[in-house]
Parts: sequence; structure tokens; C-alpha cells
Amino acid sequence: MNMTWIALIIGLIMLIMAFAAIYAKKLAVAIIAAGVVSLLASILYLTLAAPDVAMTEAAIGSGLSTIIFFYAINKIRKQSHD
Amino acid sequence: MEIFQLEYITLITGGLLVLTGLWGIISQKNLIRMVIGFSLFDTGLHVIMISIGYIRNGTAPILDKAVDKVNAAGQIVDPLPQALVLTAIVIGLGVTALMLAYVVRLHKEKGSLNITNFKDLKW
Amino acid sequence: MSIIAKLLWVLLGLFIILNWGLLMGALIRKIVARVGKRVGIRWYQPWLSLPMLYSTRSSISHGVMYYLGPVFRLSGGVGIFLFMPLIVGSPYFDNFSFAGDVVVILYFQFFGMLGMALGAGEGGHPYSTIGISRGLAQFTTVEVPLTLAVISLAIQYDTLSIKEIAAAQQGGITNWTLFTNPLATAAALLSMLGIFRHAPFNLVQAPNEIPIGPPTEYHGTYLGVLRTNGAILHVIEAVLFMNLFFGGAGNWIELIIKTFFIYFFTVFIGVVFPRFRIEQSVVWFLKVPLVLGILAILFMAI
Amino acid sequence: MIKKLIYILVLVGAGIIMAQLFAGFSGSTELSETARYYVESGPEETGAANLVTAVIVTYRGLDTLGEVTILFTVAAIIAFFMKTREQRDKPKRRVSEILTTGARILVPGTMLFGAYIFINGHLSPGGGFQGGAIIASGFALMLLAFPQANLSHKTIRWVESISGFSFVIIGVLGIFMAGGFLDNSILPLGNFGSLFSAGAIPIIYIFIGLKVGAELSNVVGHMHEKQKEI
Amino acid sequence: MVTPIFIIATGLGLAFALGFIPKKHINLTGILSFLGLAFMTFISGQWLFSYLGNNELSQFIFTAGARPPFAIALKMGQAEAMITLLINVVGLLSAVFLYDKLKQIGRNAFIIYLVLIMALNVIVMTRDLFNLFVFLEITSIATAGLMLLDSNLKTLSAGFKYLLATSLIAGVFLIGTIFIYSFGGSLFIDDLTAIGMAPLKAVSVAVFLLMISIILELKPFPANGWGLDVYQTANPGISSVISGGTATAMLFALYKIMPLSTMQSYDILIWVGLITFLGSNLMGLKQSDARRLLGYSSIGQIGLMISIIGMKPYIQFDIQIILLAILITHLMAKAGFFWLTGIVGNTDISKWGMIRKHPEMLFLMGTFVFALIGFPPFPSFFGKWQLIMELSSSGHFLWIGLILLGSLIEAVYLFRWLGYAIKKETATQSSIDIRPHKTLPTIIFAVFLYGVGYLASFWFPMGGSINWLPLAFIAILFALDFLPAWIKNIISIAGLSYYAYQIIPEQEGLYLIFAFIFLIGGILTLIPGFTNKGKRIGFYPVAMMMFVGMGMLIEAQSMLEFFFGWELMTAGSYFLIIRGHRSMPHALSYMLFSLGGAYLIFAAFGIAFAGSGNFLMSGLSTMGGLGGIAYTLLAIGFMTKTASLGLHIWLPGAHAEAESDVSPMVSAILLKAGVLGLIITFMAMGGPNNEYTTLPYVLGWLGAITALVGNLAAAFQEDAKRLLAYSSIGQLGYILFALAMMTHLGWLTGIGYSLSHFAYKAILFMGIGAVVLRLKTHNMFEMGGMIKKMPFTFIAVLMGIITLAGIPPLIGFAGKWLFYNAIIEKGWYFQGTIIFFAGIIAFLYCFRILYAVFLGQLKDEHRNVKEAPIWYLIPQYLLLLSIMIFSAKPEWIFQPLGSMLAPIFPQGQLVWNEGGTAFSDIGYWNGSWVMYIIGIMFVMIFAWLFIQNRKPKKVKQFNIVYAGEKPERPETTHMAYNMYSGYNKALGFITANGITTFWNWISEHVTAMGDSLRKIYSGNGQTYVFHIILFVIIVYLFSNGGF
Repeated sequence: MNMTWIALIIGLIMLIMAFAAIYAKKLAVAIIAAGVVSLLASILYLTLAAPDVAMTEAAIGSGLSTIIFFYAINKIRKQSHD
Repeated sequence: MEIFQLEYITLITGGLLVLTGLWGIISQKNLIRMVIGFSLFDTGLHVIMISIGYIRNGTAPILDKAVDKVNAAGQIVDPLPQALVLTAIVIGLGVTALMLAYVVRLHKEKGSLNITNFKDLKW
Repeated sequence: MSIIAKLLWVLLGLFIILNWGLLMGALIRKIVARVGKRVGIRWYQPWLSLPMLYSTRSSISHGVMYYLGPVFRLSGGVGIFLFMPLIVGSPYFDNFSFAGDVVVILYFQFFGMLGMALGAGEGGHPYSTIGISRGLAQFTTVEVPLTLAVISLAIQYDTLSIKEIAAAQQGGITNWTLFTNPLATAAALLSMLGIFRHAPFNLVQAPNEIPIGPPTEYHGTYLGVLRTNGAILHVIEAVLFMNLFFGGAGNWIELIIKTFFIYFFTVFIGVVFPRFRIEQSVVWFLKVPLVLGILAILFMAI
Repeated sequence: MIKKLIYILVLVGAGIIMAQLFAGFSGSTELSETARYYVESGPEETGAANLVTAVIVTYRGLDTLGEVTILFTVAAIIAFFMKTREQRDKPKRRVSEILTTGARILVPGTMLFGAYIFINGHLSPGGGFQGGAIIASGFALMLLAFPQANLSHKTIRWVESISGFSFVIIGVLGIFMAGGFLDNSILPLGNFGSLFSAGAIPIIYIFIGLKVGAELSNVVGHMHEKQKEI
Repeated sequence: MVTPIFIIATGLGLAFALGFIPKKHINLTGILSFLGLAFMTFISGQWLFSYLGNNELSQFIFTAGARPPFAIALKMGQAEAMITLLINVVGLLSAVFLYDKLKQIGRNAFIIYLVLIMALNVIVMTRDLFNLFVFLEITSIATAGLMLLDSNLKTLSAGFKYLLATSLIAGVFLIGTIFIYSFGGSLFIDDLTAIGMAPLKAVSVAVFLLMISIILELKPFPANGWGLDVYQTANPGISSVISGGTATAMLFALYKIMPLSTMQSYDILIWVGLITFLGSNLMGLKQSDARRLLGYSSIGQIGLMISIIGMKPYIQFDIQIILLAILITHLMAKAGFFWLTGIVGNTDISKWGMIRKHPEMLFLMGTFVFALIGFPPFPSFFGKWQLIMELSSSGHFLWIGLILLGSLIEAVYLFRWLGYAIKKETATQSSIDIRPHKTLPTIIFAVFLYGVGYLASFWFPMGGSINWLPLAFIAILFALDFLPAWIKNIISIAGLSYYAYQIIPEQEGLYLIFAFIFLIGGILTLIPGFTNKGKRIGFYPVAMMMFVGMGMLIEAQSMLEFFFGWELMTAGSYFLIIRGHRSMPHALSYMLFSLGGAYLIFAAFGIAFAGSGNFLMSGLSTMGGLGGIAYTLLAIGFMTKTASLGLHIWLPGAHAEAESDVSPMVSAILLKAGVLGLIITFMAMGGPNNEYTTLPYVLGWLGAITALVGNLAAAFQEDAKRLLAYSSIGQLGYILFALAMMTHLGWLTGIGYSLSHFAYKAILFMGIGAVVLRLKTHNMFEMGGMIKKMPFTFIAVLMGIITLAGIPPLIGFAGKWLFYNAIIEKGWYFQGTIIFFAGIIAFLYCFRILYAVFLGQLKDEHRNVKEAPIWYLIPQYLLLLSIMIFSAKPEWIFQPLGSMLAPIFPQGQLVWNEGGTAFSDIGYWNGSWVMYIIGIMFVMIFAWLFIQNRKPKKVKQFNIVYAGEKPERPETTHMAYNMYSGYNKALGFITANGITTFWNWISEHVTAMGDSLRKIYSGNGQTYVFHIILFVIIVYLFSNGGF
């Protein structure tokens, strides 16, 4: 079935991205990778017939969350410059 | 049982994400990466939950013209896990934000993001 | 027997014992002197010195307890005498032995010792304390074999009454505890050496040093009292051993002979052996005599 | 190295435990009794077409209240962190023209979109959280474009307080006027499928949307301000 | 009735609404918050009230107009009402405590605080798993926020670790929840229990995850480093909420979800809980930070409660009541204690001496320590009691052992701490923060503890029969502590007299003897207290506590009452002992040995309950098949009080360092409680022909050796009171030996000895105590010549010594005489010989104390010493009078004693003839005659000397034959130091301190073990997370026996 294949591929990418998020050299990359994992998760939710959750994940998990992460590392970077 | 089903794939993906997240939390010394690990862990959990609520070939639990009230029961997926996940996502965001705020403050205090440097309390 | 009659008989017994004690003391000293190639005292010397001491005019006191020390001491000696039956089967010379058995006697020994110790203590002379502490220390282990022996006898004769123990040994020399229970006798005899405090167990008095302490402090009448007690005590202790181990005495002659030899035995040993230090003597009593005592009990109990 | 090995072993252990859980799961083909109830009685009881919304706002309204509380608390705590320092920022960061212009157009749009989502929460996918999140994103965008924007904490706080308080009040009204705490039938259920239906759900969802939006904005704002200080 | 929804509505609504209030009106914010908390408290209180008395069914509160499982339902039953009430009370009081702090931080602090308390309430009430998850998260976030009330690096890192750990735990919970939903189709706990899920492996794993995550929230050892950090660094007000509120709510959550799981899971709880209890307390041993220490203690106690939840299947009694009793105690005491650390402000426990400046604070601390350990009258006493009884009747002795061991270890550090507070000198001058809003909550909880203790006694079988009147009397004495000492002394004596008047006439047999010793003895030993000027703060209540405890031993019909009295007595005596100058370490070891002993007794009572099925003291004679063990435990337990060899090391210090008038109390009287216990044990064993022959035999040897070692050690002491203390050990050895003979004569000896020991030891300790009081030293070589200055004391002491030594004619000899007869009759010759040897050794110290204190040379600095105070002499002479009377007429005491013993030991009684001669099978003795003969003879000889001697000249002190010299100084001629050096050389090895070394070795190694164990808390938050995962896996492996 198509859906299943899509899910499988997305799942694999998610895992790769997850490892990237952990092992990426630069924090920014790591954060973006984590955001991508969330984004892919929201696609999975769509395939699983959960549009509400998908929206939420997209808006919160990959959107806001990433923003907050960035704010945080930004802030940290500035702290260490001083 | 047949493994090659949508919900199984997603379930296992979720499970592996959870483990990956845990791995991130316990293996990375960088506080930010630990928080990233936690958010992966969280995402994995949510994927698992949604997979659990999936009904094979079901549609979204929204009644409209395609899904009418009478036949809905046979067509849609379980709305409850979705509701739970909604809540859980928001909670996860809250926790992540709080953790990050802590991380920023910790860094401010000690100028380091390495968790091994925060061992002032022990024994 | 009326109480008055009883008292008279007791006083008579006391009189005999006292005099025999004085004589025995003199004889022993004489013998010891002769062994040492000296002349020694005259046999009647004690009868001379005792009145002399009692009639000394000047005397001092360090305080009440000092004063009472000799009283305690003599009470101790006379008390043992009072609780001791002297002649087997004689209702006249069993004193007040009805008031208590051998246990009373064993424990009453301490009465005089303690009183004397306290009296000397109040004198404030350092040597008194040294002597007393040594005496008490040695005495603790001396008593152990004796206790064992007494227990052995109690098992053997099924009684603690001295009268009955002595009575049970009548009817021939083979009935003496000496032969029926030689182990207990041996243990007791060894412990007797300590009780009489002759050499080798005389560090307590340390004849060369200690006597400048209490015996000098206790002078005159006090010393008289102490001498009186010494005479009584030596005999009466010997009587105790006689009653327990040597068949008791059927009459006064027997008593005199037996006590003489019992006492002489201790002196004889003392002449032969050198003096022990206090920790040596303490340990010594816990070796051979103790083992003998234990064997004596095992022998009787099984 | 050994340490890593131990970690891996432990995670394998955790994986095995999880696998045993998964092994018991045998893909469902029909709804559980609970879910069936939601499908069968949900529309009648709540009047909401979006069953997820019905569950979230009504049946499990208490969870939602808790969730809102979490955001609220987090915002308050992050405000704590701010407490100790009140310095003003020094350097002004130059923001590109494109961004400011884009933001001028985008921000109001995003906000409106967010509002739309939570107002229609009972009918279509989305609701208070999503809407709130979108509003907060718009807010974040605005901060990005106008770092100096003097955002009014007071306004945000008022929005937050009013919406939260109203949520609780509506919930309490449910006790007196309907079946229980957070029962949405204190208002007429209306016409199934229309905007003004599903009793108090839209109202609650609006408050949730406002509140979440305000709280998230608050969080973002605080993070932002923290960034500004130093 | 206000529906409990309003707890949520109030908490949240208020939290949201506080946003309306402008910043400057912070006081309004505060007041509103308090009102909110108060209202929440009121709601739960009101519900609890409605459940009291009438067994109403618990009520479900539905939300959203739908029934569960479709909507979330809350439950408000009796348990929920109780628990929420407790949480809200802690919340309210903690808020009072924190008021200035919250105000300083501002509105948000109040908001978060309100949210936290509200969330805890919901955790208790909710019946929905996911709802539970949400509120768990709220709790952990709010806690992480409140950590920042004191914002520094430590709180930050602790808060982060906490957040990380709890979020992870919540994740585990969430996995469990969703799978439960998948398998059970519901999230409603009652539904899930009712339908019973399929017995699949996966189901059990899901339930396991739920359970383990709640357990993890409760900070099980060793996955709890994050929890400890929080306890240590959080503001004490917050720590108290965490320990009192959060933990309580989590415990209830655990209790709530347990029905989902299988029987096997209950065992997990038990073991996890017990290991936590033990491990945590063990690690606390070396902790010196007050708050972290309390953290260890909290975690330990919570572990205990976890295990109790797990014991539910094994316990017939309502487990909720047991839990509640322990929970309330822990909650109030721990919260109070945390507040106290906030009041004192120094977190180094060795610096807590400063609390002494405020006796009322010290009182609070004492209350909390004793409550935590489970002393009466606190509720946990009853809870633990019932728990041990129940476990015993289901045969789980290992658990009992672990629980008692853990409690003992906890006692070690808590009492060490208390000791520091009471006694340790401290240089720091930091002041204590006693503003009312800090102290008030603490005081309230302390008062509650007593009140709830009273109520709790009625929850348990037999608890209602406890006589609370004397305890009320003690409470009144505490309240009257501001009065001068002499008034309190009068009150105490009056009270004790009334108590004696109530009790003694009802007693018969041996109990009468001991009632007499305890109560009349108490009155006599209180008399010297009149010499005290000033207030003597804290003395009278604790003294009464001890005497009342002993009175309760007499009164006790049930084992519960007995144990109640026993513990009360221990507590009282501990405080009495620690009052002495250098008593701190001795009081601690006293307490520990006493507690250890008490726990053994406790365990034995448990066995008795298992055997007999009831709590009556008579149950002790039906032990089931475990009699041998039970009686051994009892004997060892009681021997800790009688200080038998091996268990005696506490005694010398404790008795010697105690105050002058306390020593006689604890020596002459308190020790007899142990004797009473032994007598009860032996009687329960079934009299002379019982089946347990080994135990008495062993005890006989032990008694003999104790007597020897005790007496020998006494002879070598330089400290007068230590000498007497060791002598007590020896004398109690005699008594043990005598009782162990299990014959008529043996018991006659033992009980006779108990009586005479009471009399002469009281005399001696009062006499020597008076000397110490006058000379301000304990060292005998610094004394001397006191006969001139304190003649009346000397006479009393002399008579006491003569009695002690057993020299005829005084009554002490009766003991010796009986011994000979009893030993020969029994056939215990060698033990007997040791006893006699010991008896003779007694002369060494008898002489030593008389000589070194009263005789010899008077020291220059003591020339102006006065006779002992009259209040010391009165009781001494009263006792002396009784000694004299009974010495002259021993049959007056021994004949009735014999007839009391006749029912138990009909064989081998003494025969008394009309003249007062006692006949045994082998010997005879007439006390009166011996007395008359010796008395008359003594007088006659005295008269003879007096007549002969006429008037001796009194000489001055140094006028001795000293080689013609006058001694330089009195010291050089007072040969009191190292008096028996030769003897020491010969036999000193017997007293070599092998036993002390042994106990030191034990304590060192246990401490070292705890110390190395706690190294796992590396301070690294990541490691803690790893611990959590590992913990889950290991517990899983254990519970499944593999994957």
C-alpha cells in the first residue's frame, strides 16, 4: 500500500534526522533537524488521519519550539561572548 | 499479525524515536542537546499515541458531509488519543521551554553548557 | 539452754580460743625463729604484751572511722567465732551456729576486713591504702578456690551447715573430707595460704615497709584490740578448715592439735617459698587451686 | 567506551520492554467502547462536528484546563527568570528591510488566521491550541522584525488572565446550569455544523486560543527579552 | 456541600485572576491566595467531616455532563477527603511560612504556588489516567518553578535535574497510559479494574510502566539523586510541600492505580520500598547538611509507605489506617522539620546547638524527631505497631526485620542531630528567625501531632485502653515549665503520688514489687530536686515521662500498652540522661541500644500476636512454633535495658554523666524495667519446667560473666559515678543470672536483689551525687577526706556499700546466702563460682569508693565544703531505714515474696520457722539473730575499747607517721589514683574493651557502607536520568524474572 510505504520512508528519514539532531556539529543544525523531525511527524499524523494533531505538531512542535530553541542558543551565544 | 501495516510502521518509528531521544539525553553532555533529546523523546511518544488510536483505513474524526453521524462509528479513527496527544504536545512545549529557560540561566551562572560541570550538589 | 547459760558457754569458748591463739602465735614464732637460727620470743610473751597495750595511757584519733576500725576488726574475728561450732556434737560449744551456716561465716570475714580498711583509710597514711588495696586484690582470688571447695562439700554432704559437715566426718580418719574429697581439700588448703597471708602471699603486709603505716598508727589500745583479734582469728579460721576438711574436733585437745597443724602448715610453706608480687599471687590462685576446685566439683557432681 | 556500551545495553533493555508492549498491540479495526460513545453521542451531547474538539473541550476539558495551566505556569516561571535583571538593551540590531516589510503584511494575517482556526475549532481541524500557537508565531515574527517593539506585557497579562478566568467561570457555570464542570451545554447547542453551535465550545475554544496565544507569546517575549538584556 | 470541583476552580480561577491585580497591591494578592488556600482546605475538611461517623459511600464527581469513562471523573471519598485535607493544610501553612519570600518574588510566585497545591489535589481526586498525567506534569513544572524562590546556582542545577527527571518519568507514565487505553479501551481507573484486562504480557508491562513511574515520582533508592538535590536546595517551605504534599499525593496515586496490577506487583512495591527505606537511611548516616539529611529521611519514610501499600495483600487490617497513621506523622513532622531548618537557618547539623537559646524551638525539634522515629504518643507509633503485628501474623519476618533495621538507622542520625541541638557547643552566633509567620506553622503541626496521636490510638485495636490521663499530666507540666523548679517538683511528686495511689493498690504479686520500685522510687528520687534553684527547664516533664512510662508497664493489660509505656519511658530517660554535662554521645548510644532492644521486643510481640491472635500480655505465653526465637528476642531486648554484657556499653557514660539526682533515677529505677521485662519473659516461657532450656542456660552464663566484667571494670574506674555505673552492670548481671536459674530460690534471689539494688544504688548514687555536686568533680583521686565534711552522707554510703557487698548483717547478705543455696540446688556450680568471684571483686570497688571519696587526706580546696543538701539526705535515710528494718526482719520481705513465687515455682521453697530462720534444702539462716548477735557484739567491743581507751587525743590531718615528715600536700598521700594497678596487671585483660571495639567496628562499617553507597549520587543530572532508566529495567527484570 502506498500510505504504508510513505510512512516507512518518512519514518526512516525521521530517525536519520533524529540522529542528526543529536550528533550534528552545530547546534543550529541540530535544532533544525529536530524541527524537521517534528514536521515529518506531523505528516505521519496526517497519514494516520489526525489532522488536528498534525496542525498542532506543525505549529507547535516544529514552529514555536524551534523558535524558542533558537532564542535560547542565541541568548547563550551572547552570554558566552561577554 | 502483519507487521507491514501503517500503524505498525508508525508505532515502531515512534518507539525508535523514543529510544533515540533517551540516547540523546543520556549520552550528550551538552545541555541543549539533552533538551533536544527530550523533545525527540516527546515526539516519539506522540507518534506512538497516534498510532494506537488509528483504526485501519479510518478517516479523521470530523463529521461532515463525507462522514455522517449515523455511519461515523465505522469510518473514523479514535478521537481520544488525538485529543490526548494535542494536550501532550502543548505540555511538551511547556516543559521544553522551561528546560531551555533553565539552560540559559545555568549557562549564565557558570558559563558552561556541559552537564558534568553542574555537580555542586552531591551525596 | 537459757540464753544466759549460752552466753557463759560462749564466753568460755572464746576465752579458750583466745588463749590458745596467743600461745599458738608465740609457738609458731618461736619455731620460725629457730628455723632461722634465732632465739625468738618467749612463749608467754603475748600475755605480757597484751595487757601492756591495753594499759597504754596516751592515744590519738584521726576520726570516728579510725576509731571504729579496730572495733570492726575484732567484731569480725569474734563474729566468726560466734557463728562457728567448735566441738562436734557438743551443745555447749556450738556457739550461735544456729543463726547461719557456712555462708554466713564466709561472708562475715569481710566485715572485719572492711572496717579495718576503712579505719586505716581515715588515718590518711598512704601505706595503709597500699596494703589494703593489695590485700583486697589478693583476697578476691584467694576466695575462689575456697568457694569451689565449699560448693564441692555442699554437694558431697548435701548441706551447708558446718555442724552437719563436721558430724558427717566422724567415725574414723577415713571419713575426713581430706580423704573422701581430697581435691576440695587441696584447693581449700591452697587458698588457706592466702587467707593467712604468710609468705609467699605476704606482700600484702610487706613486712619490711607497710608496718610503718597502720600498725604504727594503730597503737596502744587499738593495737591491743587488733592483737586480740589476730589471736582469735587465726585459731578460728583454722577451726573452720578443721571442721570442713579434717573431721572437726570431738574435744578441745583434738581441736588444739588440729588447728596447730593446720596453722603450722601455712607457716611452713611460707618459710620455704619466696614472696610473690601481687599480680603474681592473684594469678597463681586462679591456676592450680582453681583447677583443683573445679575438679573437686566435677568429681562430686558426677 | 565501556560507559557507552552500558548505555547501549540499558537502552536495548528499554527497547525490549517497549517491544513487549508493542507486541501486545494488534492494530485495531474498530473503535473502542469509549470512542464509540464519542462518535455516537458526542455530536448530540456537544454539538461539535470535530470530535477531537468535543473531547478536548468538553469530555476532557479538565485536561485542557490543566494544559492551559501548564503554559500559564511556564510563562510565569520564565517571568521569574526575568525578575532579577531589568537592564535595558544596548545595541540595536539592524533588521533587513524585507523582513520588516514582510512582517508588516504577514503579522496581522497570521494573527487573523490563528483567530480563524480557533473560532472554527469545533467544525474543522484545529482549535485553540493551534490557533494560539499560530498567533504566538506571528508574535515571534513581529519580534524578529521589530526587536525594539515595546510589547505590552500588561496587555498580554490581561488577555491571559481574562481568558483563563473566563474558562474557569464557564466551567463552573456548567456545574450550576448543566451536567457538570465544563459541560458545554450551558448554551444552546445550536445548529449542528454551523459556526454558532456546539454550546460553549466555541467560546471556550476562543478563550483557550487567546490564552494559549497570550501565554506562548509571553514565553516567546520573555525569551526574547532575555536575549535583549546583557 | 461544596463540590470538590471548587478546589480546582478556586485554585485556578484565583491563579488566573491574580493577574488582574496590579503589582503594587502585592499584599492583596497574598491575602487572596491565603483565602483561596483556606477555602480549598475548607472544602476537603467539610467532605472529611461529612464522612466521619457515617459510612457514606464515596462520591464521584462527573465533569462535562457525561459519565466516565467518557469524561473525566473525580472521586471524593473518605480517603480522598483526608488526603486532600492534609495536602491543603500543608499548603496553607507552608504559604504562611513562605509569606515574605513569596511576596518578595511577587505575584507569579503566588500563582505558581496556588497551581501546585491545586494540582496535588487533583492528583488525589482524579480517576482518569491521562488526567493524572497532566497534573503530574503541572506538579513537576510548578515545583521546578518554585525551586527558583531562592535563585542561585544550586537551586538552578537542582531544578533542572528535577525537571529532566520528572519529565522523563511522566513520559514513561504516558506510554503506560496509552497502552492501557489500547488494551482496556478506557482511561477510567475504576472501569479498568472492574473489567479486568486480558492477562497478556503486554498488559502487565503497561501496568508496570504506570506503576514504576509513580514509584519513580516517589524517589526510590537509588534512582533519586534529583529528588535529594531538590530537598537540599529548595526553600524549606517548598521542601516541606514536596515532602508533605507532593509525596502524599503521589503515594495516593500509587495506591489508586495498584488495583490495576497483579499480585506480583505488590511484591515489587514491598521490595522497592524496603530497599529505599534501608538504603536511604543508610546513606543519611554520614550526611551533615540538615536539609539533605531530611531529604534522605523523607525518601526513606516514603519508601516505607510504598512498601506498606505493597503489603496490602498480606495484611488483614485496614491498610489505609496504618498508612494514614504513618503518613500523617511523616507529613507533619517532616514539614515541620523543614520549616525548622528554615527558622534555624544553618544547614550544618553540628551547628544546631544554637537552637538551645529557644527552648520552645528545641521542644518542636524533639517532637519531630520522636514522631519520625515512631515514638508514642505519635500516630506512627500505632501505625508501625499494627503493621508489625500484621506482618508477623502473616509470617513475613524478613520484612519486619528490614523495617525495624531501617528505623533504627534512621534513629541514629536523627538522634545524633537532636543530640547536637541539645548539647553541642557551637561557636556560631547566627540568630534564629523566630518571626511568628515562620514559627506558627511549625508549632501548629507539632500540636497537631500530639492531637492526632491521641485520635490515632482509637483507630487501632486495644489502642483505646491506653491511659491518657498521665500523658495529659505531662503535657500540663510542659505548659507549666516557666514556673520555678520547686513548685514543679511539688506538682510532680503530687502527681506521681496520685498515680501510685491509683496503681499500686490494684497490683498483686511481682507487679506490686515493681510498681513499688518504679513509683515510690520515683517519688523518693524526685526529692533531691528541691535543691535546684531556678527553673530547671525541661526536667520535670521528661522525668514524669519516664515514670509514667514505667507506670504504664505495670498497668499494661495489652502488649500495645506495654510497648507504649516502654517507648515513653525510653524517651523520657533519654532526655533525662542527655541533660548531663558531657552526656551527648552517651545519650545517643543509650537511645540506640534502647531502640534496638525495643525493636527486638516489638518483633517478639509480633510473634506473640501471630501465635495468640490477640494483643493481651498473656499472649506472650502462646508463641506458636517460634517460641525459642521470640523469647530470645524478648530477652535480648530487655537485656539492653539491664545492660548485660555486650549490650552494656551505653550504661557507664549515661549513668555517670547524668545529673546528680538523675543518676539514681536511671540506675536504681530505670534498670528495673528491664528486670521486669525479663521476669515477664521468663514467666511467659512457662515457669520452671518449660521447653526452652537453652535460653536460660545461656542467659545464666551471660549474667555471670556480666557480673564479673562489670564488677572488675568498676574496680578500675577513676570516676566515682562511673564506678557505680559499672557496679550496676555487675549487679544486674547477678539478677539476670538469678532469674535465669528458673527456680524458686533463683527468683527469690533475683527479685530480692532487685529490691535491694534499688535501695542501695539509690542511696549510693544520691550520696556520691551529692559529693559530686559539692566538689564539682567526678574523679575520686581529686576527692578524699569527705568523712569530716559530709559525715551523714558517709554513713548512708557506708551502709549502702555494706548492703551491696552482702556483708552480714545487712539485707544484702540475704542475696548471697540465697545464691549459694540456689546455685547448689540448681547445679550451676561454675557459673555460680564466677558470680561469687564477681561478688568478692565487688569489695575492691566498695572499698575504693569509700576510701577515695570519704577517707584519706582532705584536699585544700575542699576545706569549706558543706554537708550534702538536706533534700539529698532525706531520701537516703528513708531508704536506709527500710534497709535496716528488713535486715533485722528479712522474713517480712522474703516470706511474702516466696508466697508470690509459689504459684510459679512450687518446688524448692524456703521454709521459715517461727523464730525467723529460713531453711533451704541444704542451709539455714536467721537474719534477725545474725543482726542481734553482730549488733550486740559490736556494741560490746566498742564499749570495751571506749573504756580502755579513755579519751584519745584528736590529731590534725597530716599528723601521721611519715618518716618524721609532714606530707607536703594532701594529694601525695591520697593513694587513690590507679588504686588496683597490680590487680589490673593480673586480670585487667578481662575488661579489655573488646565489646566497645566491636560496636565501634559495626558502626564504622555501617557508616562507611552508607558513605560509599551515596557516592552514586555524583551530582550529574545525566547520571540520574540514567539511574531512572536503569531502575525501570532492573525492577522489570526482577519482577518478571527476565524479560
